[in-house]
Amino acid sequence: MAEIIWGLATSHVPSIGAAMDHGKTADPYWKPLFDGYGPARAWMAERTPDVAVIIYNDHANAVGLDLVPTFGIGTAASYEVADEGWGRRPVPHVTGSPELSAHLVGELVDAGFDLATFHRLDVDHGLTVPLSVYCPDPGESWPCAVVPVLVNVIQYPQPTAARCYALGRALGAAIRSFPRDMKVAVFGTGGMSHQLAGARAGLINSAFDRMFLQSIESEPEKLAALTREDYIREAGTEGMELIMWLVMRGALSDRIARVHDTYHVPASNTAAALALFEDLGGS
Amino acid sequence: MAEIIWGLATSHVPSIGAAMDHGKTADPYWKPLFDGYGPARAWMAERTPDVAVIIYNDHANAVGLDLVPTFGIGTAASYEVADEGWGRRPVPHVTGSPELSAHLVGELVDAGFDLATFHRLDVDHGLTVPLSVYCPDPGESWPCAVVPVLVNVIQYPQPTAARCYALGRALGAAIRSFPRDMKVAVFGTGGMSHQLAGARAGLINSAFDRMFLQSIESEPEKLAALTREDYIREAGTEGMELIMWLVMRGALSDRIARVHDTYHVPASNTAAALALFEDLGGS
Amino acid sequence: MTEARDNYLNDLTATRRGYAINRLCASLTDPDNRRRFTADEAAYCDAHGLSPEQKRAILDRDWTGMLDLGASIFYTFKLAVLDGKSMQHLGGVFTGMSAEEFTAALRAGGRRFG
Amino acid sequence: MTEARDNYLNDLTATRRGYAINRLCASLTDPDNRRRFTADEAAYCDAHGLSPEQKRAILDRDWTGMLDLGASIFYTFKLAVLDGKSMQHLGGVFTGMSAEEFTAALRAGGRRFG
Ligand SMILES: [Fe+3]
Ligand SMILES: [Fe+3]
Repeated sequence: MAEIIWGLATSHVPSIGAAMDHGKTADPYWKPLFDGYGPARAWMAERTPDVAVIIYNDHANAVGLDLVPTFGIGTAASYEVADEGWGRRPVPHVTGSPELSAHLVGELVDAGFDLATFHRLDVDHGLTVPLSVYCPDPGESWPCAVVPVLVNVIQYPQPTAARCYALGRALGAAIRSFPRDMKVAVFGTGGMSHQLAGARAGLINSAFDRMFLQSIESEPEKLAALTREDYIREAGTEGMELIMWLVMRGALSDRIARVHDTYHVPASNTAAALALFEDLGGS
Repeated sequence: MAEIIWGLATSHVPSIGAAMDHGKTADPYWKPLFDGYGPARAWMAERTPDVAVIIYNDHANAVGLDLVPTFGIGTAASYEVADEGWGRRPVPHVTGSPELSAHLVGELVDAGFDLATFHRLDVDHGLTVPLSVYCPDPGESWPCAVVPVLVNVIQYPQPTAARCYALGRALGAAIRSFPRDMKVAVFGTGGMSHQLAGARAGLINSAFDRMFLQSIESEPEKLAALTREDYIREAGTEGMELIMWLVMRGALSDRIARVHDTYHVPASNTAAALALFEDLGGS
Repeated sequence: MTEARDNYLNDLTATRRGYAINRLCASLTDPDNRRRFTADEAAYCDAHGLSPEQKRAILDRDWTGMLDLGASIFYTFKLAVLDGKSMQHLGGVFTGMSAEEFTAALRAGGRRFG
Repeated sequence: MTEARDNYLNDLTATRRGYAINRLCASLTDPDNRRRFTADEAAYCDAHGLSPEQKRAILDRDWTGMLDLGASIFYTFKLAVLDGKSMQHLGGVFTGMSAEEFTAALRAGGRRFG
């Protein structure tokens, strides 16, 4: 049976990827952020999964205006890196795991999650930046296959935090029921507090972010009970992305151990964080 | 508050539309089918809704291979008639009700249904044939606005019958909570037993169809308990479409009265039926 | 020609295998594409990335072979219509009958199983 | 220029109103479209069915006006990038600051509300 070995929560700010792509990680602006990643990266490098299930949102690249799914899952053998308007990131394409994807779709649809399936998907910074946070120097190819799980966070109404947590619980069970010896890591991406547009642009709420970083480990139900309006008020219109961390948390078992975390302001217009949890098993 | 006044279950076979489009409804092949529609059409013509919520599936026209949602809902002001490979049906375009659509999306997403939203949607025979069954001579425009609700039935795994019935229950509550005086009809489309491909092509199971036609009124829970495999075995790979009748039935209140029904074999390769229910209110 | 299985379940494995062939058929919802296909079927297949087997099934109108290669009847029917063939014709192909026999079987109440 | 509201919720009403302007910006993910847009912005707007107000907002780079007309920041940002403008520049526009002031506010820990 497949096993979930760790869960990573991380911001997916485009400029974090750009800093790596353009060799700026040692610049004074970026060094504190990347220094903070160090211990997590070293720990993960010793524990390469076979597949990473990456929960992320598309940012007006592969998902357009015509058809916006609430939840989606990639089912392809391969995913190209999206051109988001400024050329493709110089990182490897992403290899899929169509067998695991098909298993997850079957289990999740039967559990009452109304997923959209993507046989074709160009993955944007929401997915590739977390891969770079995990593995800064992939060389010719990423160290593991990937199953993308998409959450609509840019069109209102988004799924509730409670629904995201429920999806995570079902996703974890579905992964663990895959009848193959396989090590799986789960990524929850986006956040922390930020708002790009409007008079509240530039909003950072470190108190809320610190609370969230703590509670995601020990009290996910509390975070799942927050409303859409709570997230907007406290974390900003784009801080809403934090609901994707709850999908990751839901997929992990109840027994987890925090390996490392880091919090930094700012990465562009965003509070950026990383939190890494070892899954001790026995859900 | 909006009110659901009736529910119509009907097959949506392309050739039923073609028979009307080409003036063949009095031909010996077609006359029995269209005669069967008569009493229902007369009753509905006296009870024009403001909006019809039409549950249907796309047949490889507006929904492609790249992105297949389990459930979707149209949110546009207007929908074009699809070219399915043999030119567009000569029927009016479909006017939407974007305010009702937005209300339904809000209520259903909050109720944990993971809908995909369609701002642009060409509607195929799955939607336009039921409109023609209801209203054979629309003239310049259909008598009511339409909110399309899409169910994936052509890619496995489809949502379970139980999930479709649950969607219907939530859809009914969401319609009734729309704060506007509005009469709504709900259409469940597709079926009855049929199979287009494979050695079992041409399958008709009248015993199952008659049971389904009866139970959709009085025992929808029994039909909701049938598995995907049950539907395939009894009703054929395309008879699976009957799960969409359960969305309609779920949206009606518990107190309904059968106005009329009819059953005919064949319409092309399909057993065709219509069942009309008045909603007596008080869910 | 190929013999049909009882049922074709258009599952994710099938739709992934049949992606190119389904995509070609889907493109026939556009009248310009219908003209282009008719003008040079083989070139159209190549432009849509069909495998040699998929291309052969399309050019030979091997309706059962298309399904075995992962295509869905809802896609391949668009090609049949372009050929002026009905769903009854396809039904006959899948069941080893002529279109007339198949139509007669339906008019007699349909085919029964189990 | 237009003054920004506190929050822009990209709801169905907004995305329906802003459909044409978002679609234009989405098209800029294609390098050919980026060249076409740059060659004749007004014609490109007309070809994408923008209303006169939407067209004016694009041509004038009225970033707040675009949002008021239903556009989403995730779409309009693609136009900003084409102009060589950063998200900090847009943040400054929305909050009545220069890009430098806005960047400094973020480096000082971000803007606080409530
Ligand atoms: Fe994001
Ligand atoms: Fe159908």
